[in-house]
Amino acid sequence: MTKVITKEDLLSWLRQLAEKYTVVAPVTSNGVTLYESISGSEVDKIDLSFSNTELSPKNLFFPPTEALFTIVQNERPEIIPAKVDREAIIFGVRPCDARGIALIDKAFLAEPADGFYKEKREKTTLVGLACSAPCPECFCTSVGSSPADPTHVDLLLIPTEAGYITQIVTDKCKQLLMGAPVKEAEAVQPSLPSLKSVPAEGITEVMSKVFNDPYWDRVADRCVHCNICAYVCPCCYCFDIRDYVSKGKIERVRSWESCQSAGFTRIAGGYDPRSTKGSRLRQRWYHKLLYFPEQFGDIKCTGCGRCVRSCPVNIDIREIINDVQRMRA
Amino acid sequence: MARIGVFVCHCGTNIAGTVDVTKVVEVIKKLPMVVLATDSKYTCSEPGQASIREAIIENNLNRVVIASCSPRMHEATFRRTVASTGLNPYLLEIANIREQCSWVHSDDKEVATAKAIEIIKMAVSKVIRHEPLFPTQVEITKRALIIGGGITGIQAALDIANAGYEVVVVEREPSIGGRMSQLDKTFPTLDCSACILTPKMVDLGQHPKIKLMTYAEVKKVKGFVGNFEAEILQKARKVDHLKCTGCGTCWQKCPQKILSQFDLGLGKRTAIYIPFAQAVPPKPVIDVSICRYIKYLNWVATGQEGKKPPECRICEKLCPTGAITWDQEEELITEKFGAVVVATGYQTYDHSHYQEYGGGAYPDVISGLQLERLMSASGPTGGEVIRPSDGAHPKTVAFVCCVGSRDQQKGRPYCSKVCCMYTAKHAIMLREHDPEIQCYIFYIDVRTGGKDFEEFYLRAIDEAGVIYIKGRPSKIYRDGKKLKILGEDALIGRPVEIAADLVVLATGMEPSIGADELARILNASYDTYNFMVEAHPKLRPVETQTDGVFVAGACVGPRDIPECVAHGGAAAAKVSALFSQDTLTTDPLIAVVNQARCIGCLLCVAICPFKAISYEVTRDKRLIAVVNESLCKGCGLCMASCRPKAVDLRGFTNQQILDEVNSLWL
Amino acid sequence: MINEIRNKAKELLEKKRVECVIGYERATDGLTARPAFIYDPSEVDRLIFDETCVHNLSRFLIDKKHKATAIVAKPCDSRGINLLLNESQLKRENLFIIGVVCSGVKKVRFNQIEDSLQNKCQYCPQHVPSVYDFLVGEPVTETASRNYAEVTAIEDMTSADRKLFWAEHFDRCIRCYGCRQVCMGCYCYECFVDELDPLWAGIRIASSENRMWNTMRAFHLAGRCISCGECERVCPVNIPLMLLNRKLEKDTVHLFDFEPGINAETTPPFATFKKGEDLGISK
Amino acid sequence: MALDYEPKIVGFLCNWCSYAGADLAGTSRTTYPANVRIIRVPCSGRVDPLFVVKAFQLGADGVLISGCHVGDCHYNEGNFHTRRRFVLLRPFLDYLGTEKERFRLEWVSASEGKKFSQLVSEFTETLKRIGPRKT
Repeated sequence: MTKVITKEDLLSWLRQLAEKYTVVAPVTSNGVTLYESISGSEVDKIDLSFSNTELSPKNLFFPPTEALFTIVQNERPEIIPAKVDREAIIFGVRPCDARGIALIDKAFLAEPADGFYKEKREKTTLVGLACSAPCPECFCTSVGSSPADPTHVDLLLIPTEAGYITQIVTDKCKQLLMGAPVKEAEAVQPSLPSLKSVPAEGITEVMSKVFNDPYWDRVADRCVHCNICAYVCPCCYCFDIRDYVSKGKIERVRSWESCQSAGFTRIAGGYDPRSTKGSRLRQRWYHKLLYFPEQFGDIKCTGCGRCVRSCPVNIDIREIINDVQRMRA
Repeated sequence: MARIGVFVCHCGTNIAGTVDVTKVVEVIKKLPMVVLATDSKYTCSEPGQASIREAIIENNLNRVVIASCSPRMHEATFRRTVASTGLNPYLLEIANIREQCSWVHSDDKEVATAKAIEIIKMAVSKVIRHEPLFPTQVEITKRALIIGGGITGIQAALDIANAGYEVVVVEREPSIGGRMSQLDKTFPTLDCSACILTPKMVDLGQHPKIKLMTYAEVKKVKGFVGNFEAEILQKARKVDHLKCTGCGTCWQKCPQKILSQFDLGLGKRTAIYIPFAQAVPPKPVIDVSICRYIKYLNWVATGQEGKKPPECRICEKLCPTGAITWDQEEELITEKFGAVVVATGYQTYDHSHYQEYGGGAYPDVISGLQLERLMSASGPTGGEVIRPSDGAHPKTVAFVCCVGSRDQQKGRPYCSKVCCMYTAKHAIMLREHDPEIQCYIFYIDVRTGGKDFEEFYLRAIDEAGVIYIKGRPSKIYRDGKKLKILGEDALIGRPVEIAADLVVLATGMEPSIGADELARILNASYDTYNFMVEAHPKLRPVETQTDGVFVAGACVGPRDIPECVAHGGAAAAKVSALFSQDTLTTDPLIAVVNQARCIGCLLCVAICPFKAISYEVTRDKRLIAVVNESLCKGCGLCMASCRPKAVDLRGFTNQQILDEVNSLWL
Repeated sequence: MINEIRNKAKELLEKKRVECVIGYERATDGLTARPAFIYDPSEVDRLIFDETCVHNLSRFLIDKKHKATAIVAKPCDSRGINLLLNESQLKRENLFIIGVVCSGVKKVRFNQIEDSLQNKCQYCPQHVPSVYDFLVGEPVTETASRNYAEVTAIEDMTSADRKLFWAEHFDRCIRCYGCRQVCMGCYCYECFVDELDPLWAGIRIASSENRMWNTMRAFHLAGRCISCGECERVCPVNIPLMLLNRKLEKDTVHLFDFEPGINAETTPPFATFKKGEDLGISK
Repeated sequence: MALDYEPKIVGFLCNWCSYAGADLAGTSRTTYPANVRIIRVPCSGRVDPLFVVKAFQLGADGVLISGCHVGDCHYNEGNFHTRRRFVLLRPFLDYLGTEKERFRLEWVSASEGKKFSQLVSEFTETLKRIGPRKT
């Protein structure tokens, strides 16, 4: 016997939670699936059969744009920091994306922690949803995760005919589940779907040798240097900061930025140490496959396949890893 | 860091009566970078300006905002005020709180005050971004190009040359003189045209400061006021004018003849020719289109097809100085100039467009200018007036006015101004030639606006017994040896029919052929009839929109000789005034290109109305736009069309306009 | 067909007529296509051409400005080349254009080919490229007729509804600039939106700035967009960007009777004017 | 619409005709609503569509571009280009939800002070009628 929650009960439970928490869940409209915060009455909008969202849940901790604080020009200026008033629940986080958040944690929660990120992170509970039908581009199993990996969520739901097997992971979700309509039932855990493997082992070691290989320029030939890959990535976290003055207020704003955009490394005076297409593209892979691992231990990739799906010119991390491995020796 | 001083003017009660100046000052004081805000009764008065000067020095201000009347009123004044303290005059901004605030909101002081504050805020946000600007100096080439060697061009050339400056006169015909040289006598004084013109022609030909280029055309002009560069095409004369003495043997002996353009087809000239006896230079050119030997050379060159032309070369054999040079080719000469005077004059309307008047098919229906040639002592008939068809002496002559003038149907709605008078002149002169001649003149109105013109017209009626018939004839047709003119006397409302021996059409004026092309070359504008357009019809009659390019004479519109002479002189005066300076000062409020941003799409090059933007290639092979500071007038068309904002306008930069807008929501 | 392209590419590379041939090759899904850059004659067999070759390759010519380059061009790509020539971004003599007759390419996403044509093909005016040095495929004469139904549909909304319609889309925008980066018309070194002096738009990924960005992006392409549909194809959040471009195209055709990219010579509408033209604003 | 609502109009006026026209409205003491903020530019052709879009983004209720009558441009050709940009930009902004009544191009000569004040009054009225922009 395992603890199971039926689809109907799940929705009514979320309906309850919505009264107390900000509930964020996958919703599909205009042909794109995105995480949206929904009210109790809107739970039916939730897309339970989504494969994965176009944009990762990182947005909820690291929004595309957030005001960090505001300075009001009174007689003496006063600083009003941004804060989160309501606790949040993210429903339907895929294990790969949960891992993405964990990877960002490494960078943002390492002391001195990023307060704005930390606050949101602490006030949020992740309800994971195991993958039954992964996308053909997925390769989470090759980068240390799996379709039903509970490691980085607070609660994992595994879909079965009988309903969702609830797998409690953290205390955080225990009290969340109190009074939740979870029943004992016969439910067989479905066998994990198998994924194509990508030879990611020891990639860092090869990366450290091939920095100057012309390969990067060749790949960059077709790169158009949009920021799509970085913005859909569940674990890319570069940003830009700027101050806004309007109506007597000064607001410090931070927004997403990407190493692929032209101005990213431009310095005062206009010089850009990373001005060539190749050097910019290379930076992306070196951060993911060498610098981040060197600093935090893990490859900065969750195998979610988003960049592979959305790249306008099919720059495919799986191909890159394969090619780099071939450069060994 | 900007240190801004804001001076709010009461303008007596003009501003203070409506705007609460004290309140304005209070608010403005608080703005960032404003170190001083104060008010004064009359900012523009001497004490007012004095207090600004003191304030600038005392508070060591580096930006000044004056909230007062319109910048169109006192910007210049206050720039001088600011400059007198050693501060750059372009670090000033005017906030217009009178014309555009107090005067239009006198009904609501509160609203007016609030608006005044916002207007000043805008000015403050703009002045912060002002930069010191410095007018640039450009050298002037003190050399004038006169296009057209008619009476206008001659007058202009002589006046400029006599003022001590070099002149180059370009005339496309083999001789200068223009239309006036074709005239017999001039109205209303009836003095001989040649007698008053030729001395001037000779003066010009011999003037040490004037270089005369006949049989030449201006092909290209680039550059700007003070620094034009013109490409002039010297057509091949096949005669070396340095050797030629103009003895005339060649053109007397040349066997190849053709109808003379100068005599308007009434006489003949030879292949090697001077257009008329008093031509300047008095040296011939060879008309390669008919010269027998040239024909022969072409025949050889093109593989000897067809009949072999004679190897004439008579002129060469007879020439005492061996001036004939068959190998002389046309050449492109480039000259530098500081100013250009366009004096390309006019041509008469081609009456063959008038089918109702025979469409040029009747030899005895001639134009006024043709009659001039017939009456001229140096003309094809030696001054004897005869019918082109049979050489008979006409006894009845009918004149038709407004042919190619005041005629919508023919696309010539304008009045050619001179026809009324020259027709009267013709009638009077014909009577002098032969007292038995009876003249009839068909007219729409007789226009005699000019000194002694009306008297001259009356003289035609009283002394020459000319009969004036009001109305445009409907038809002219041949009837035996006579020409029948059908019309209606509009005054008595009866049809009239005149049987004449000779009909003279008073054809109107139209710009010389190619005037529009020349205008394009000079980037000057021209109207629908291809007359040049002056910069201002009243106040700048000889200037054009293009600095340094002047227009004079009949190329601007129908004019008579004294007017043309006056205009030639006027243009000369303008040119001399320009040349009296050593350098030109250019306004610094012009476009500048940020070369790092320019993507070389060259949209601005296409758009610039003043051809002020060209492009060059950088070391890294990039195309970039380049602004010519002397040509740029600072209109800002280019920056509005520049996608990456690579070009900007000093004094009205993108940043400044944006800041002005922004300031409204700060 | 593909052999003609490969042979020509081979010949051009062997004869050193060009340094690189830009074409298509199979993408990593083994199904769709991606841009290919061939430098070595021995690699021409990587080249493919089929109805999955959606990309507008002319965009890549900007990176090859001063190098002799050959390019495989569909009609839409060829219009792009004409635009770049017209705006003096390319030298014709540096180019060798392998034109392909095209009857439309399929809607594709990675790992999937839909059984319908790309929107751009529904209203593409040509089947034969407007410029080429070497043509592959049988020239077809008939041309599709322009159709702006979906644009008029929006024009017919109330302005309140239009505002809502666009707000909904622009709110999704994450300013990844994919639309700009794939566009051959967006070749500025520094886009106005990235400029700091002056700061035209901020970095805020928020509705008002997204709106401003999307408005100006489209307007900078007024009379220049050659309807290759790339912006719309790559948008990760499905913003119907072509609805913006095509509105401007509709008006440009109507007001100035101008279609960009048809040839490289015609002066674009913003570079010229007619004194007499009324344009329906005279009073 | 609330009568107390005061729309804000950003007016880009060419220095040679329209700005002088606005001055004349003042010298001849006509009165008009205080809703327009005038930005002086050398030529209506200097007005970058970006300024218009920016003004609306910042919260302008209306934008006015005013220059010399066609053919009278101080720079000969400026307003011909203004006209071309305007006829594309206006419907486009309307298409995006900014009512076309909010964006106007008017030719005002240096002698048309009356026309200018009427223009502003009438424009302000229109904007009050359609009400504030919801952004």
